[in-house]
This record gives sequence, C-alpha cells and structure tokens, in this order.
Amino acid sequence: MEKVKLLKIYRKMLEIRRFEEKLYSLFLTGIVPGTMHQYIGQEAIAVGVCENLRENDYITTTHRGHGHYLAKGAPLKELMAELFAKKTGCCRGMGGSMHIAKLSSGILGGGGIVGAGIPIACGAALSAKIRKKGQIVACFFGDGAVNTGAFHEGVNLAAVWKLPIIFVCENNLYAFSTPIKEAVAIENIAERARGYGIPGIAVNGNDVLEVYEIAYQAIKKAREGRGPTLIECKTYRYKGHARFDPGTYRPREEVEEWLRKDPLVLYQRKLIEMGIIDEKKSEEIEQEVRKSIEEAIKFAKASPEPDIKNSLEYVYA
Amino acid sequence: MEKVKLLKIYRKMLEIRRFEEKLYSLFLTGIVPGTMHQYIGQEAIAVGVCENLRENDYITTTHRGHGHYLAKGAPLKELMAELFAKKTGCCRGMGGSMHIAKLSSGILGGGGIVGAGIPIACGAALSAKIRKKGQIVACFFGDGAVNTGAFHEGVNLAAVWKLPIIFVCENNLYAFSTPIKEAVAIENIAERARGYGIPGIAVNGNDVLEVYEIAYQAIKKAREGRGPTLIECKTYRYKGHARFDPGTYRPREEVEEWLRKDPLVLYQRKLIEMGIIDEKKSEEIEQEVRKSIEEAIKFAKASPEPDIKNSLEYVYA
Amino acid sequence: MPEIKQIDTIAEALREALREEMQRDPAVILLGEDIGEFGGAFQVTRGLIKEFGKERVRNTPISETAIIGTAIGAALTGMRPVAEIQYADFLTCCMDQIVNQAAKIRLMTGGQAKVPIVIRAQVGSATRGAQHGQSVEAWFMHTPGLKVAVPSTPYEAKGLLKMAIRDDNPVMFFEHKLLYGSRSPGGKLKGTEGAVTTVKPAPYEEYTIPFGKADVKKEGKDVTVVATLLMVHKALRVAERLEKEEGISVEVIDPCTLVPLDEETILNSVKKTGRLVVISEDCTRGGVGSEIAAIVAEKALDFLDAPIKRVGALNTPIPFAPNVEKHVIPSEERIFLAIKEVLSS
Amino acid sequence: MPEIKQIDTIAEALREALREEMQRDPAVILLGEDIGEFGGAFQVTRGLIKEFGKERVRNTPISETAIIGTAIGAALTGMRPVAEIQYADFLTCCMDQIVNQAAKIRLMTGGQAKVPIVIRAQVGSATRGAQHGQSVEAWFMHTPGLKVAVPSTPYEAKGLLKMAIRDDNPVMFFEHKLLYGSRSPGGKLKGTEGAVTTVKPAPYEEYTIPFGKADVKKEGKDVTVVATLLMVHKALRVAERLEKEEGISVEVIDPCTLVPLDEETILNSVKKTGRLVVISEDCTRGGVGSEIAAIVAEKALDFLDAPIKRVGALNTPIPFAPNVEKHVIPSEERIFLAIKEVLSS
Ligand SMILES: Cc1ncc(C[n+]2csc(CCOP(=O)(O)OP(=O)(O)O)c2C)c(N)n1
Ligand SMILES: Cc1ncc(C[n+]2csc(CCOP(=O)(O)OP(=O)(O)O)c2C)c(N)n1
Ligand SMILES: [Mg+2]
Ligand SMILES: [Mg+2]
Repeated sequence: MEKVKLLKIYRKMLEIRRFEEKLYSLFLTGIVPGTMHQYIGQEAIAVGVCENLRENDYITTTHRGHGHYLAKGAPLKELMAELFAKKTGCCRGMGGSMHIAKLSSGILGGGGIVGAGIPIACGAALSAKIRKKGQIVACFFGDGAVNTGAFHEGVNLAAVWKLPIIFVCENNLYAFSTPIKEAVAIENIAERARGYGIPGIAVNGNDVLEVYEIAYQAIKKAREGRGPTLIECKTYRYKGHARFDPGTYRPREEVEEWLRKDPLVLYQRKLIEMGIIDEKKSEEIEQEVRKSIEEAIKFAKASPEPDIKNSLEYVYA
Repeated sequence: MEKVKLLKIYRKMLEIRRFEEKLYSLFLTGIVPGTMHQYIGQEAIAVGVCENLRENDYITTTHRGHGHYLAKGAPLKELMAELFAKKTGCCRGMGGSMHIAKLSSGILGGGGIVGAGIPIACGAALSAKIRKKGQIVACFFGDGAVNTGAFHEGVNLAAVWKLPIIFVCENNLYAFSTPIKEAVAIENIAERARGYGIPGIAVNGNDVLEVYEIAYQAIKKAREGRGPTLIECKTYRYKGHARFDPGTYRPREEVEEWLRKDPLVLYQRKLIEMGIIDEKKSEEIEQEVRKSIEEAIKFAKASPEPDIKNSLEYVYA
Repeated sequence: MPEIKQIDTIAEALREALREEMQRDPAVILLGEDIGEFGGAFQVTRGLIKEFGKERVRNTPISETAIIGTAIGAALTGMRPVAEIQYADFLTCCMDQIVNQAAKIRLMTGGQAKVPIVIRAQVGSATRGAQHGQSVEAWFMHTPGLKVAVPSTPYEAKGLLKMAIRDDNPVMFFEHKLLYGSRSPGGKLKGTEGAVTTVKPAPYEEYTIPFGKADVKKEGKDVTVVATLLMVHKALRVAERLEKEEGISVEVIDPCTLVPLDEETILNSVKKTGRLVVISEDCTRGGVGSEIAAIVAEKALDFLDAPIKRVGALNTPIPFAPNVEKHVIPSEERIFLAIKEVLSS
Repeated sequence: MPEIKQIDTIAEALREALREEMQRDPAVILLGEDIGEFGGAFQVTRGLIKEFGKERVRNTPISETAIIGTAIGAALTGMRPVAEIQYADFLTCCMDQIVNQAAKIRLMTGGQAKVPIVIRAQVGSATRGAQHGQSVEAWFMHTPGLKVAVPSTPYEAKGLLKMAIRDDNPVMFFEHKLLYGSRSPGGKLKGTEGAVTTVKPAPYEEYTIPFGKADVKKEGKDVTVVATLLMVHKALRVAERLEKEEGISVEVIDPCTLVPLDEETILNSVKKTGRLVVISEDCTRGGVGSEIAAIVAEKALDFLDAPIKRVGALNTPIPFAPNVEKHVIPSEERIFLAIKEVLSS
C-alpha cells in the first residue's frame, strides 16, 4: 500500500478516536442532547472498509454511526452540528446520533432499529445493480443484529440475487449488556454465511490492514457481480453501550485485555516499524485532527437551532 | 419396528391421502367454503414424525395442516366439520383450513402467516422445559418459511436455549408458485442449521421409515435436553398451492417424476415385500378409512353452523 | 373482437397503471411474492414480467421485511419501486420497515432523502379466516410520513396508482380483494354478498388522480355517508334503496385517499346535510371511521343535527364460518339501519 | 433509615408487581432484552434475576419476533409470560406475533386456547429521535383480542400490572419513559418539561386494579379532559393553573385502560360538563383521541355545548432537535389553549 494511503488511514482512525473522546466530555457537560453510542475501539473496521470505497459507493450504518460517517469522508463539522441538534447538522438536527446520514456522500443512514438497515442496504445494492454504475454497498451492523429477522431476510435476498454488497458485522462481543455467548450458539458469526450460500470470513477487527485486505477482496468480488460476502470483524466496545451506561456487566480483565489490543496503538506501532511515521509526524497529524474537531465544535456551537416551521416541512417530499 | 406400528403408519398415511382426495372433490362442489391447502404427496413426513410423539407432546403446523392434525391423532370428524365451517369443528368453525388446532391433542395450531408458528413452537418448548414434563415439540413448516425472519429468530433462540424441539422443514420445492431455487442460494435447507449451532439433516421425505428413523433420533436428543435439530424432508406437493391453483408453473416432467415417487405407493410396496400387508389387508384398511371419512362427512353435514352470539364471545377469555 | 376502449376491472386497471408507468419511467420496478410468471396472487401483475423482464419484475422469497427494506434502499438511490404484499395482514411482517423506516427517513435525514415507494396490499374479508382478511388502513393513517390510497373503482385504481408511483413519498395503496373483479385465482367470489359489479371504468388513455380529493359518488341532501373501498358500493346500493323506498336523499362520499384526506368535501357535505354516517370495513374501534368522526366533531359540530354514526366491522378478529363473518363485516342491512337511525334523531 | 411504606416511582411499582406475581405464581416468567443482570434498559426488572433465577428471568437475543412468539407458545401451554419490548417503537418488529397471533388465536381456535401474556413497552418522546419515541397505543386499540393498559402513577402501575398478569388475554402494557422516575440508565430526564413528580404512590400490600375503570384524577364541572400517561400530569397542572388563574373547574379523567375503555365515566362527565378535550401524546390523526372523540360524538352529541377538541402530537415523526420535538409533543401551553378554546365557544 502507498504511504499516503497508510497515512490517510491513520489520520481517519485518529480523527474518529479524538472525535468520540471529545464528544464524550462534551456530552458530560450536558451541551449535547439525547443519547449517543460511541465508536471508540472499533475504528479499524470503519476505516479499513471505507478506504476501499469510491465516493459514489454506499454505506448503511447503525445506532453507532459516527465512525462510519467519518470514515466514508463526510464533513466532520456537520456531524458535530448534528449531535448538537443544530440546523447545520448533516440531518439538520432532525436525526441525531442514532440517525446519521449524508446522502451526497453515499451514507444512506444509521438507525435506531437494530438490523433494519440490512434490507435497506440490499435495496441500494439492487438499485446499483440495475443502474449499472459499478457501485457497491458496505452494510455495517453489530453482533446483536445477526439475530434479527431483518438480517436473515436481507442477507438471503442478497445471496439469491447476487447483489453487489458486503455485510460487515462488527462483533464487539456485546449487544447492549448481552454477551454474544447468550445470543448465538456458534463460535463465529461468519459461520452463518454458509447457510445463505455466500462466503463468510472472520477477521481481526482491530487490525486495520487485515480488515482493509479482506474488504478489498470482498468488494472486488461484489463489484464484479460475483455476489455478497459476510465479514465478521472481532473487536471490542470501549465505552458502555450508550450514554450513562458504565458497562459494568463486563469483566474487568476482559476490558483490560482488549484495551491492550487497541487498534489505533497497534496501527501506529506498525507504521513506526515500517518507518512511515515518527513522533513528529504523529504529533503533526494529532494537531490537525484536534484542530478540525475544535473548529467543528465552534461551528456547531455558533450554528442556529433548526427552525420549527421548516423542520416540519420535512415530513413529506 | 413392530408390525402393529408399521400398519398404523400405513393406515395414517392412507387416511390423510383419502381425506384430502375426498375433500378436494367436496370442495369442487362448493360445499366447503374458503380456501384450502392440501397435504397430498407429503404424508410420509407428518406420519413419520408424529408416530414418534407422545400424546402430550406438541406440534405446530402451517396453512397446510390437515395431514399433521390427523397424524397427531386428533379426531377426523372434527377436522371435517371445521372445514365445513360447522360448530362441531375442532375450532368450532372459527379457524378453517388454514387454522387447524386441537389443543387437547397437543396441536397448538396452524397458521396463515408463513413462518409465524416457529417462534410459537419455541415457546411451547420453553414451557415444556420449565415445567419438566419431558414433553417435546415438533415444529412443521415449508421451504418457503425458511426465509422469513420468524424462522431465523425462532431457530436461533431454540439453539441458544437448547430447547426440546425438532424443526421439520417440508421442502416440497415450491412456495406457492416460487421454486426453491429462486428463494435460496443453497442446495439443502438443512445447511442452515450449522449457522445456529445445531445439527441439520436432509432426508427423503417420501420415505416414511427414513423420516421416522431420523425424527426418532432427533426427538430422543431433544427429550434428553441436548437441544434442537433441523430436519429437511425433500418431498413434493401434488396439487396446486391452494384451491383453484392448477400449479401449471411446474414442469410436467417434474410433476410426473415425483408422482412416480409416491410415498404411499412406496411404503405399500415395502410392506408387501416385508410380508406385513397383502391385497386383502390393504383393502380392509382402505374400507375402514373410507368409512371413517364418509362418517365424518355425514357428521359435518348434519352439524349446525356456529351461532353468532357464542362465536363472538371467543374474542376474549 | 370489438375494440377495447375501457377497463372494466380493478385488477386490469392496476395492471395498466403499472404498465404505463413502467413504460414511462425505467426507474419503476416491481417487487413481491409470486408476482413474476404467476402474475401475483390476485393476478394484478400478470404478463408484466414478460413485457419488462426479470430485472424489473422481481419475484422474491417469502420475506416481507426484505421486500420493503429493499424497496426503500432502492428508492433512496434513484428507483421507484412498487412492492406487493400478498395480503394486507402480512404488513405486520414488515411493519418496522414501513413505520420506522419508510415513513420516517425523510424527516430523520432533514429532507435529504426521499422514499418514493408504493406498497400495494389487499384488504377485506372473504371467507379466508382471521389472518387473510383484516383491514388495516387505520394503522397507516396514524403513521405520519405515509400517504394512504383506497381506490374503489377501476377509474380510481388506475389514476391513483399512477399518481402514487409518481409521488415522492411512501404510499400505502390498499385494494379490496372482492373488488378486483377477475375470475383468476384469488379473484372475485361469485355469489358473495360483497361481490359487486364495479362501476366507473378506466380509460386506456393517460391520466392521474391527485391525492386528497374526494369523489362524491352520489349527491344527496339528507345525510352524508363517507365510505371506502367495498363499502362505497354497499353504501351506493343502500342509498339507491333508501331513495326508492323512502325518498331519502343520501350523499355518498368516497375519500379516495385517507392521507391526505379531503376534509373540506366531507365538512361541506355535513354542513349541508347535518348528518353523518361513516362506513369502513375495518374494526370500528380506532378505525378509519373514528378519525373522520373526530374531525367532524371538531370542525362541524354546530352543524350536526344528529349524533354521528360509525359503521365498521365488529371488534373481533375475522371468524372463518361464513355466517359469522357476514355478521361481523358491515352489511347493507346494518348500513341501512344506521342511516335510518341517524335520520330519525 | 425510616421504614418504607410506599412506592414512589413507577419503575419500582412495576418491579414490585412483577415480584409479587412471580412469588405468587410459578407460571409467571419474564422475557426480554437486557432484562437479566442488567435489569432492563429502564431498570424495571433490576434484581429479579437474582431473586427468581435465569430460568424465569430470561435474557433474549435481539429478536422481538422470537420474544413474543415464544411468549405466546409458552402461554398456550400453561405459562404466564411477561415480555418486555425495550421501546414501543420496536413493537413493529413483532407486530405479526402480536396482531395476527396473540390477538387472534383465541377466536381462531374457537375458544380452545387462551394467551395470557403481558407485553410491556415504553412510549413517549424524550430527545431520542424518531425511532425511540413514538406512541403507538392506537394501533393496539384497533386490534380486537388485545387489552391495552396505560398507567400514569405508581399506584396504577402496580395494580394494573398485577391485574394484567392475571388476565387470561394478551395485554399491551404501555409505560411512559418520562414517568419511571428513576435515575438509573434511561431514567427520568431531569429538567425536561415532561419530567414530573409522580403522584399516587403504590402501597406494598396486595391489590389489583380492575380493567375498564377510569380514574377521575380531579373532579370538575366546566370541562371534561380525558388524558393518558404523561398527559395526565400535564393536564393536572394546567387544570390547577386554570382553576387558580381563571376560576375554571376542569375534570381530569385518566382512563387507565384503553381496552376495555370506561365509556360510562367519560360520557357521564361530558353530560355534566358539556365540553370535551382529549389529550394523548400519540399523533393526533387516527390516535387515541380520535376514538374517544368518536365515541362521544356518537353517544353524547346532544350534550355537547362546544366542538370536541383533540390535543395530540403533530402529525410528524419525532424530530431529534429538542426545540422542535417540544413543539411536536402536546405542551402545557397547547393544552391550556385548547381548554380555553373549548370553553369560549
Ligand atoms: C429491534 C431493536 N431491538 C432492540 C433495540 C435496543 N438496542 C439498541 S442497540 C442494542 C444493542 C445492539 O447491539 P449490536 O448490534 O451488537 O451493536 P453494538 O451496540 O454492539 O454496536 C439494543 C438491544 C433496538 N434499537 N432495536
Ligand atoms: C408472511 C406470509 N407471506 C406470504 C404468505 C402467502 N403464502 C401463503 S402459503 C405461501 C407459500 C408457502 O410456501 P411453503 O412455506 O413452502 O409451504 P407450502 O405451501 O409449500 O406447504 C405463501 C407465499 C403468507 N401466508 N404469509
Ligand atoms: Mg455489539
Ligand atoms: Mg413449499
């Protein structure tokens, strides 16, 4: 991989990490309304997958969508403004943290209904197939989603119709408080793929280059009309499920073990080893990222609230 | 297997066949209201499975439930009366062909919503498990049901909770007009089992003894608390999907090929070979069966319509 | 064979609407169970796969959530899918996609996205038992972001469906199984009380019917009757009888779409007649009639000379036995008595 | 620490109801997502898994259809499951099991089967966006075979839930997220307009509240206000203000259950006051208010001195931005104006 690309990946991962960290502290001050689900710890997945995508490719995300939004390259400040419930937000303050969308960047939307984005992603893939523009869809969802009817119906349809889509399951071992062991009786979610007649692969979701590589193959396959792939990325959720949840239902050793496998640290170390990055470069990127986040906060703070009359006009097109 | 048992199986299969044949001609006369889905051609499955069940075991069936009802040993004349929409029907004329139930025989019900019976069957299995009466559940459904969210959610739950249930998929190659090849991208539906962490087995659904044997093993396993099994029975629907559907979307050669594999003829031949049955015995059973059906028709015809006031009291318990 | 100048059945009118729109706009695609070679359980899409190919007429596995989700995703990215849900009862199997996704996406994205899908499903009770006969229009009236169409004749069926396909919003398009008027599988039940000859044929020529405009099916001055789908026809027959037998002049209004609802036509009629009977086949409690009654009680109360009367199905699941089913569904007799009652107070 | 004699929050009242019923009857089991160790998204089931074990308090995968289907199957075979659906919005994911199965099975089996299940879900809007704040009671009012409970205080929460568990029919049990009154995850949002101090504490002793009996939360003579859930509290505050500021006497009726509905109490009140305002948080079109308005327009029209007025959410999905959300949900100001309007005509 080229150096620029390697650096871009690093920058993106860092951006997501810092964005979420900053957001968390903002949230605690009470300035950010509503609820939110953070992406910290899973950055390698969104970035590893999205770095393979073209601008006109599509993604669908979930309730935990900040990372995917940034990885797909949509404007950071609009995300911040959205979380502040401002008119300048990507969804004009109408969506909020659980409903991040930016159609012009191919981000079809997040969602508060676990699994529901999966058939919608299939629809975009169908449309891409019919319109023959060579687009593909990356459909993100959590380990919790794989037990919903929507997952099953969507993946089956995609398999039967050989749709240009990749299914990216971010297995962070928990769905809210429920450990994966209480939710499925198999070792790897990837094993489900076979029942639909598509390939399934489990990867280390904390290794961005591994994710990138596997996604690359799957996307190529999809783009060539050879159907979908299910990629299971093993990872971990650093924070509690949402907002105030401290996530205390998880064993301390487990949390600590995963913290040691931090995707960002792992990747940084690799870049240093490869001689791509040094302390200076790293600090430079850090500063850039922090600056863009600070600017976004300023932007969000300064932005007006949505006005009521206009907002209600969004109900119908 | 004992001779009595072998004969009982034959009698049951014949009963279902003759019942459906008679019903078909009655239906054409207009005396039977509503719609109906017939079981002809699939008799080996209901009988092969249900012969393993105890009276207090449960089954759930589908829109195509006449065969399961009879196989589980519920009164034939009440089934007939139900189809005639009479007060003496097993559901007092309130259910009809798609909603056959007889709770005192462990038949929890059929249903007009494809797949919906699957999670309900899981609930009965959960209840059996909690109440520790050693009961199991046989859950019947078609190949069309395996693509519904209900199938997925139900089977997964049963697997995780190791419920005492067997899932019996009657793959008759079509869901209404849709061939199985257009609905799944795998060869055997049984392959889906692995994705849930349970065993899956494909069997010849036209061979009653094979179905019996495999069901026997699976039921034993379930009863011993070792969890569910998915059994796929390959078979064929002789008639169109329902009522007036002539089923002309199926290639003639395919239909003919399957007619040659008739489960009843197959079994009869085997019994003759084994010296269990001869022409005389066979005719004797035929007469008995026909007589019970004629009696049921008489009973149904003579029975009163449901009265309106009482019927509406069934809305709430 | 004489030249065909008009379409006499709703099934054919719908088919023609689909055909015209598919010819006009390559973005229009069809999704649903058994809609391909078989032509749909009620034969509405018959022949379309031959004309437009498998890519645009897409037979699906039994998976309503996938059907609607796929339609939504395709709509978000430039297509205009028309999905068929085989029976309206099965809308419960994709309720999330309809209610939480299709209806909300536009608002949730702050107007970025539009979801131009049509969901066709047939309602109405016809001896198929409890799970194949429920009328569920009211749920979707109660769901902002959706539009709801209820055609009662071939003319409206064609014009409204064409309009629905061109609408940039999700449209719930309810057809009545006894009104299709075809003799193909699942079609008209001869000899049932409900099986009426449809009126108002559809021309083959190009036209659309705007949403939110009620059709006054019969003018009258003594009492306003608002009725939908099959009930339009029952109401018309009762109106005819009342006129002939008792000299009562009944105005019969068919809203054609429930969302948007032509309140103006209804309110003006009530202001003229001073009496209102609302007839719909869904369960009375919380049904279509409740909403229309509530609007009138809010906006035209002072004009009412008698209590409002709703005629709907009894509050029970649909029973299989035809004699009981008949009792549950609004009959002409019940409609007759309701109108008389309203006139006598 | 002083001896605890009463329960001051709805969350605790519900927990106590579950605990008492589980102690009383081994057939009562709980099913739902995160209801085990975690104690439920709103902490209602906190501690119950410790007390009753994993066999009876069953944490499920995310699969609402499996949850409700399993509850039904267990109910058919002797259990009395109480299922928790984390947000009422997710009822759309198991709508078939609720509507086509739970509600219809008894009738479809000719009275052989009964389905004693309770489905708990919380409604109400509280800055969580469009898919975590819809109020959907009206759909289930419109579904025969279900009962619908809407407790507004700890007293009703406990008494109605115990009753629901003992009922042999499926009961939809709607809780309001802003009324739980706990500070645990997902609990009361301090500082929101909707966050009220709950009234009417629940005693620890044994009692049940029969379904179909409204509670007159405040007597009055000038206008009848029917309100549910959070709106009961808003109505009471407005009533207080109107009484103090303008000497207007408002009667506030809390139906407690929507099915069965205590029509008598409502009608008698309207007959006394001649005026009706119905307040519910769901979308106005086709909502709870429409049904109640329709009943009154049918059965007490002659007693009305003014048009009926519904106050409900605007007909839009719930927007995220708190300022817009606030505008969409019925505010005390809107309620105030509605009552004044009804009184001035
Ligand atoms: C259909 C549905 N059921 C339940 C919920 C509540 N809920 C929101 S997120 C969540 C856990 C999701 O877990 P997973 O899919 O693994 O994603 P993660 O949060 O771990 O990223 C739950 C139960 C929901 N939003 N939608
Ligand atoms: C959820 C749902 N979707 C569609 C239908 C319409 N329908 C009834 S039976 C059927 C085919 C079922 O096929 P299968 O499960 O293979 O059973 P079979 O009829 O072959 O016995 C269809 C599509 C339905 N009843 N329920
Ligand atoms: Mg997870
Ligand atoms: Mg089949």
